[in-house]
Amino acid sequence: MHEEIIMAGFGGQGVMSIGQLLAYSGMTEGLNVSWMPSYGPEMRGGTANCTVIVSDSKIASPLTSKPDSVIVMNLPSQDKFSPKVKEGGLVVTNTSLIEKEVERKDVEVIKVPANEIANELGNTRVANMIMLGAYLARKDIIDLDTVKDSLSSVLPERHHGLIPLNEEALDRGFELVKEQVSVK
Amino acid sequence: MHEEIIMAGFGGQGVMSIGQLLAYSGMTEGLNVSWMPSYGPEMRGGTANCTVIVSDSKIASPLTSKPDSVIVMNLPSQDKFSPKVKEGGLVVTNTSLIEKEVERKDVEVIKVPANEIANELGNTRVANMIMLGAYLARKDIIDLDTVKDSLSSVLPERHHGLIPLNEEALDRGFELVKEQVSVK
Amino acid sequence: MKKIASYPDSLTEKHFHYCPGCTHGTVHRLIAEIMDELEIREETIGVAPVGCAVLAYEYFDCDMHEASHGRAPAVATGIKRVHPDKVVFTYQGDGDLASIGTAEIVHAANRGENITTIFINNAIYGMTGGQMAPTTLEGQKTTTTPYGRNLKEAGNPIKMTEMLSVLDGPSYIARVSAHSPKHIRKAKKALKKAFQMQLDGKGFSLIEVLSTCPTNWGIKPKDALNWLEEYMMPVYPLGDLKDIKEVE
Amino acid sequence: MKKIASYPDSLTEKHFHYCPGCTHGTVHRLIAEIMDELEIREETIGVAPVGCAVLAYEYFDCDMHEASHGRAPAVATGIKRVHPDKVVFTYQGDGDLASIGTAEIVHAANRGENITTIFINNAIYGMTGGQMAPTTLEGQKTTTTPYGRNLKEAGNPIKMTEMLSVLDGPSYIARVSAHSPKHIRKAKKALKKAFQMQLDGKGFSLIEVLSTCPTNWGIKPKDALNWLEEYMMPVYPLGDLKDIKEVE
Amino acid sequence: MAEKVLMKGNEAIGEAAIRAGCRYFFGYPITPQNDIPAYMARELPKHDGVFLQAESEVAASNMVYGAAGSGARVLTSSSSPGISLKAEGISYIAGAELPCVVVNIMRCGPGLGGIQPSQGDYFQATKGMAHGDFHMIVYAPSTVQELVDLTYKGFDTADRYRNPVMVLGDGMLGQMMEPVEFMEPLDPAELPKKEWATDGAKGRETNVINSLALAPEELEAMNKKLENKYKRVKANEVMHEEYRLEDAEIAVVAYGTSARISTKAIDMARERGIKVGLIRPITLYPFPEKEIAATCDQIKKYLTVEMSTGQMIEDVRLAVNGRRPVEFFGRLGVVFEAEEVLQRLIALGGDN
Amino acid sequence: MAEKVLMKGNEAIGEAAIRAGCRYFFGYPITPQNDIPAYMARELPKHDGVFLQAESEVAASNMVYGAAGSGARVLTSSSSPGISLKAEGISYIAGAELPCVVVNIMRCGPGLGGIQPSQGDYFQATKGMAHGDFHMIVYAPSTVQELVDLTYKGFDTADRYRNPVMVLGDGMLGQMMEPVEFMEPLDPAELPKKEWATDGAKGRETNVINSLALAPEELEAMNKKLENKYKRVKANEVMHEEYRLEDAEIAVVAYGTSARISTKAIDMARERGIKVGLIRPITLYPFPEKEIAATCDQIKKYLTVEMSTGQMIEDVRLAVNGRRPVEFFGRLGVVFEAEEVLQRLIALGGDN
Amino acid sequence: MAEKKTVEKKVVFDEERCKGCELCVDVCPVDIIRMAEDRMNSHGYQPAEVPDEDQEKCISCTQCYQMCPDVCITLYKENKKD
Amino acid sequence: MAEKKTVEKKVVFDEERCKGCELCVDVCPVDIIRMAEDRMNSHGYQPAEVPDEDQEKCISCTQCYQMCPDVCITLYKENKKD
Ligand SMILES: Cc1ncc(C[n+]2csc(CCOP(=O)(O)OP(=O)(O)O)c2C)c(N)n1
Ligand SMILES: Cc1ncc(C[n+]2csc(CCOP(=O)(O)OP(=O)(O)O)c2C)c(N)n1
Ligand code: SF4
Ligand code: SF4
Ligand code: SF4
Ligand code: SF4
Ligand code: SF4
Ligand code: SF4
Ligand SMILES: [Mg+2]
Ligand SMILES: [Mg+2]
Repeated sequence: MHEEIIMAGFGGQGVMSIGQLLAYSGMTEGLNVSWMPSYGPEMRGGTANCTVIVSDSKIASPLTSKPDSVIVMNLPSQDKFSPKVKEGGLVVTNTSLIEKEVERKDVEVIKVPANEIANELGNTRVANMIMLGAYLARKDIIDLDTVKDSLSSVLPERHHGLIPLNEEALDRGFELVKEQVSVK
Repeated sequence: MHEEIIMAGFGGQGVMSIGQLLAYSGMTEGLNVSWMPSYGPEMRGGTANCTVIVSDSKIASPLTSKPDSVIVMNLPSQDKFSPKVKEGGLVVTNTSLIEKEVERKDVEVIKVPANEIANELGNTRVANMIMLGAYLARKDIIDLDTVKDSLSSVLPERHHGLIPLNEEALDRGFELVKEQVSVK
Repeated sequence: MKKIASYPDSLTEKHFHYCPGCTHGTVHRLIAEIMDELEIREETIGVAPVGCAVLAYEYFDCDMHEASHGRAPAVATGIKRVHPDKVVFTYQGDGDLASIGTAEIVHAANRGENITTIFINNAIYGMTGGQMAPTTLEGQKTTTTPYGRNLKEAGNPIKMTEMLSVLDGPSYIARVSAHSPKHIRKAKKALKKAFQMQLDGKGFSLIEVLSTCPTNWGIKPKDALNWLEEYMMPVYPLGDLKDIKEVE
Repeated sequence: MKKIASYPDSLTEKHFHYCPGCTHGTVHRLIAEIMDELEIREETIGVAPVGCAVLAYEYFDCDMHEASHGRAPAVATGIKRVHPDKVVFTYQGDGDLASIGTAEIVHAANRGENITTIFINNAIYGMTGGQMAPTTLEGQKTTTTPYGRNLKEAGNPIKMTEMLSVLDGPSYIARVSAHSPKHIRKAKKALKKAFQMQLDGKGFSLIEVLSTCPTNWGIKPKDALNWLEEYMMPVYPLGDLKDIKEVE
Repeated sequence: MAEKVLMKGNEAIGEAAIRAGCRYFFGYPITPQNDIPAYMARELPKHDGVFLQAESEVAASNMVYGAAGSGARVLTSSSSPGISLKAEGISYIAGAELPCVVVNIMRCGPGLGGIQPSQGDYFQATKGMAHGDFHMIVYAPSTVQELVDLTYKGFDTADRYRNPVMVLGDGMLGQMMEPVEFMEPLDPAELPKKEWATDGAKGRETNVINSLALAPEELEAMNKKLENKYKRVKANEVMHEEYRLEDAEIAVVAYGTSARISTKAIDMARERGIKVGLIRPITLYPFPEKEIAATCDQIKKYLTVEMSTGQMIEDVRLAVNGRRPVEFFGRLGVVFEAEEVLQRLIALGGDN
Repeated sequence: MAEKVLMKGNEAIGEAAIRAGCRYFFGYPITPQNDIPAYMARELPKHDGVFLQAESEVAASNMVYGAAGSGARVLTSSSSPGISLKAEGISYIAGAELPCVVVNIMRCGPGLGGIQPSQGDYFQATKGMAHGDFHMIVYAPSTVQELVDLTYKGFDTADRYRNPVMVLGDGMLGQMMEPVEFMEPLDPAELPKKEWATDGAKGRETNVINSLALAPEELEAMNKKLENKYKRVKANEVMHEEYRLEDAEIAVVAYGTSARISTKAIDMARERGIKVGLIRPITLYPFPEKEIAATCDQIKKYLTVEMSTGQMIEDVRLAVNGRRPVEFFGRLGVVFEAEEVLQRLIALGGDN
Repeated sequence: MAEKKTVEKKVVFDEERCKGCELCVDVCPVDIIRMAEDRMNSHGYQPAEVPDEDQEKCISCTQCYQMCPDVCITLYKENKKD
Repeated sequence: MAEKKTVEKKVVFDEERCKGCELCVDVCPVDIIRMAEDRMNSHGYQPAEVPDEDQEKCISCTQCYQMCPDVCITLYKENKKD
């Protein structure tokens, strides 16, 4: 198993956190993991992204130019990263903010109205967890429970009150896709 | 012809100037010359010295550890440099300030009561020229007249009034030795 | 309809990369307007700092020279000595000017170098992600003062502008703020005077502008304006600190 | 017969390398006497500058740390932070402190670093053979101002001590002189107070000592004392510039 | 075995330093190493340590000079332009023979350059750091775990040789997170006392920390002493690692980030039947010269891979000493991919 | 032919710069090069030039950065520790591709060291000056006349390549007096205008002097551009000199002061029948690599002679590439004598 | 009112430059600036706007222009001479 | 006076340290310090001295000690209690 994922969105959409959450969960399951942020003076207010690699062998570069999957939370990110996905790879896209269709035909696209669902849950900020849940439903690399268990280690303590909400968000994303997939 | 000379004395005794004068004169006579000061934070009030090389071939190092001649104007300089003179070399020593004898038997020693003569001429500061004159009398490498002619190029303009005095001093040193030598 | 306020000519079309609500942009506009008004765009050489304003050379539509961190006054000195008839300004942050570049600003000021310095005091290192600046306030939390700035260990909020005013070289030194339209207008007046001082050959001038960093202060742009007024202004009082001449 | 004045214990036996009549030696003696009197020789770590006093570590009979040029305050900060219970002093020339080391002294002062700085202002670079110092007087000839210091080009004699007094960090700042027995006695008092401030944990103190450089001023030692009084003192007036407390 | 934690390279350096008994940090912010000072600012106070943000890198390196002279284990960190500003101070620290650890999380230059990972400071780190004949001992970790291990070890090596040690990483290593295990923390109070340190001459001869030697003979003696020390370092401190080298005919020589990416290229090449392995210098100074030379009988071609225009390649060529061709692959400003190295290996392997 | 004057090396540099049209000097005093600023302070005002004593070497190199960006021919000079402080600024100048001349009159380090002549900054000058992949073009004069000729030439080379040039001398060359001839002075007003300089965007697009490139691709492009420039420099600017090499079996490789002392040793050795000659690199970067390689068929052994613990020897070994043994003789802190080199030559020549 | 076909705008925003900081909103003395809720620019910001119906209310005080850090605002005023 | 064999010196100079700067000479209120004309120390300086005959005149003001940059001077005073 070797999975390379890029997660991208506006600064503040929480893509870094879901990346760390995924990496941490991988580590708990005994896998090799790496997490690598894009860093530095990104244009302020521009996009943020990180790369996570989860693998059962040693990880060479924590960067990738041909990810297996991308999770994109806004349009600039979709424009930038969906062309990079491997043939046959996966794009999880946030349809709440992205109207545009992914132009490629050779990748699988999972559409998640993440902000809307998050709003339903009462907090836009968990849109990221919904995206991650959706991703995890499709890519069976890490157990959803491991991810939930990891929340308390990854979220800063002051946000621990929000763990149940985050769990719910993960579930919602997860279920959404499981349904879609089973429908298919 | 290849002559390496070290001139040494207290700071202020003018050893740098006679070195430059000698080098300049050598250049005017078409010889290769170099002048090299000891530089840097010598202990303040310690000794100053410079090395002059006059040669009809190219000069490799402007330094020497075995000079052909040394001109020493004070005791620390005599202690330091007279042991370095080549076998058969020359030590010109300022007996006005140095009572101690040069201990080596394998070098020629010329004794010059430079300060006394300078005082006779009315200015202690020309003791250096007396030493140089004495040296030139023994080592026939550069014409005394060339040296005199060079004074105006080497002395800073504000001291040009003292050129006649300097010439006299050169002469006195020169004569002193010519006499000694002819007496011998 | 007649245009009464619009994008100044001396700015390029490039969008600022600053964070939403960051008053770096405000000060850029003021400088550009002054270049327009004094008609000096083609005579001016600006020196950009290392700091959030590092890309200032993409915004000002005049010749620009990027400096190394803190050394803008030295770079500007090199330029001004070669072109004494041109207008040279530096634009520096508080890390740039008041920390690493302390020696350079002190000596440019002391030499009375005929340049104009714009000093953006936002009490933080913006570009590098919110470390303590020498101007950071007592108790202020930053990534390098996570428990709040403790004066005993991390020193006092430094009064660079007061300090420089003691020197003989400067002609005009003032502190202004960019947190309200009224203060922004005043800031422009001071900045314009500083440029005029240079044009008149009066020597070094410096305008410190209290500025916001909503991102690294961790608050909304609006709240940043209030924070500036409430907490920064008492420590860094506004006004002229040195003025060798009245420019009408 | 009883000894009433003699070579202090806190000096080694080494002869000073200073030029005849150079008051660096005088200040060395004062510091050593103070170490004797406060009985702190074994508690003290001195930081030597790069300048004529570069060999100070051979003279003071306490632990000594040679700094790089201008950075004595930073070196001292490193030492003091490791040994907050020891006495740390720096000894710096005007080139060292007021030129290359400007940033370091400003920030050590501003941090209120609990050290004592002795600042020897002799209006020249002694060690390197008489170049302009930032404190060189207007019109003074040096090897780098051969036509006399011209303020327009070479800047103003810098008032470091006044400038540092503006900061919040320092506890005691004074300017004294070493040109007469009377002034030397006063200098000692100020120096002792500065050390006492440190012992009392009051933070940064600095004593500027007007000092002579007969060699590079090109005059006799005696004349140097007069030159100091006549020309330096008016530009650098003596007195306490900052004092947060009276030490009895 | 200690528990694994997921940690950023930069923060892991900080934690390793603290566990090595380092209680003093002096530094100045610069991307991409800002997590180090931030970590130290957060954690050192918990250990009664001192974090001080210096006014500049120049000041920081001189604070380190002072603190190291006073006998403390002390850390500073920066990135390329900041390291250039520390140059003079580091030369003093080396000249005065003081121990300290300097971290350089390299970014791409020259000048302001960019903040992308790079290995463009190899020459600076290993040869021309500053004026005079001195060397730092330079460690080049390639994983977050190694950042930890070599930082920790670095403090020991620095103390043993009384010499500055550099941990040379890059923006990628500093910014990435990987699982890592820590060693047991050391109590600084139990470290051997440094008899030479300036901590007040109570009941002993005075100590002087110094790098000045005015008399030529003294100066030469000071330099000879250093030279002899470096000989000992060369004899004892070389570290390197080999990967799939047993039957290799091509050897990639790479360190740090370049090495980890190269392993992937090597695996890919091996799949295609190209006999290639990796030699990874872990110490860049002392360089594994003999170790590389020893492979010359077996290896037919060397490929040096760096994120620079080619710096370490000189040391590789010096080691190989003309016996085999040494080729170069490098990019800078941009982190290359295993595929790119693979292409070069195919090209090289093709004419076997 | 111009008249010969007897001049100190340092002052001769100043005069050569002025004759090359340099009207700006920014520097900070340091022994043993203080005659350069003193000369400039005295002479520049006579040519409407500007002498400015900067507050530090850091400031000086940034003043040079500004003045060079404004289109002027500009000089700075220092000695070893001061050069270390200029490192960051020089990296910016190289990154922004600006011309200037930097003189290093080397003294012996590390740290404060001493003020004795040395060649211990070779690595710094040619390889690791500062962070990032850049090079200065480095001239190594060995006589006062060459100080003049190469300083003068340096301004041209700097302008042609828009790159900093270093004139690398040492305390001996700087302090000694020798007869020297000067070229006709150049009028700076007649130099070609630098279209890229920041002198006010009157009637043209704005000019920007900069070394920042945030996007990885831009950053790589900037570095590639530099790399290509250095290739041109290597192809066109190598300078070296040979002495009694025709039938030599041993070649001494030495530069600057070491080279001039070595000539004497060679003459002495020749008298004893040892077939030895000299290869003297005049440019240290670009290094006469091909030129040395070309001698390998004839030369049986090389002896590198330096006032250091051995720095240039690496470049010599890289050039020789294992074909012949390369030995080393060096002292530092102390200027060696021809006799010492002779002894080594006898030892080497003995087993012929 | 019926005579006018399009609103003559007194307050024009460069929406692509706008970063939605809302600083202009607060300083408008006649409270006509608001954040557009129906659109985002390409950087993801909801730009500020003065609705057509409020354009006339602008008193040309320039406060918003002064305050906008991103220099997004162009202001027009009826020509006095008309 | 005849009782004393050797002069009990009140002002003692470390002649090897002395650099002949003459600063002590000027500050002595009773004018007893002078430069030795008959000797030089090993550094070539003529040291300062108080001639034996003047030793008694010293009023122990310590001016010379204060002024001497090379800390050459040791001062003694008759014991008060005598
Ligand atoms: C020599 C050097 N040191 C450190 C840095 C990193 N650095 C870049 S900007 C900056 C400080 C920015 O703060 P400030 O000057 O206050 O500007 P702001 O971003 O707040 O406007 C620092 C430390 C650098 N680029 N170069
Ligand atoms: C980095 C560096 N720059 C310059 C020097 C040369 N230098 C040595 S001492 C000195 C100045 C000395 O002047 P000051 O500090 O006034 O001390 P003084 O000798 O007058 O007592 C200089 C420039 C140096 N050693 N290191
Ligand atoms: S980080 Fe702060 S100073 Fe920098 S652009 Fe953002 S708000 Fe402005
Ligand atoms: S050069 Fe000046 S400061 Fe230095 S020792 Fe001599 S007199 Fe004193
Ligand atoms: S100019 Fe004044 S009234 Fe008009 S929109 Fe702006 S702030 Fe409101
Ligand atoms: S102030 Fe400018 S950037 Fe901010 S919301 Fe208003 S128009 Fe947009
Ligand atoms: S102590 Fe006073 S009286 Fe006695 S010798 Fe000294 S200066 Fe003269
Ligand atoms: S003051 Fe001291 S050094 Fe000077 S002459 Fe008197 S005793 Fe000698
Ligand atoms: Mg700031
Ligand atoms: Mg001084």
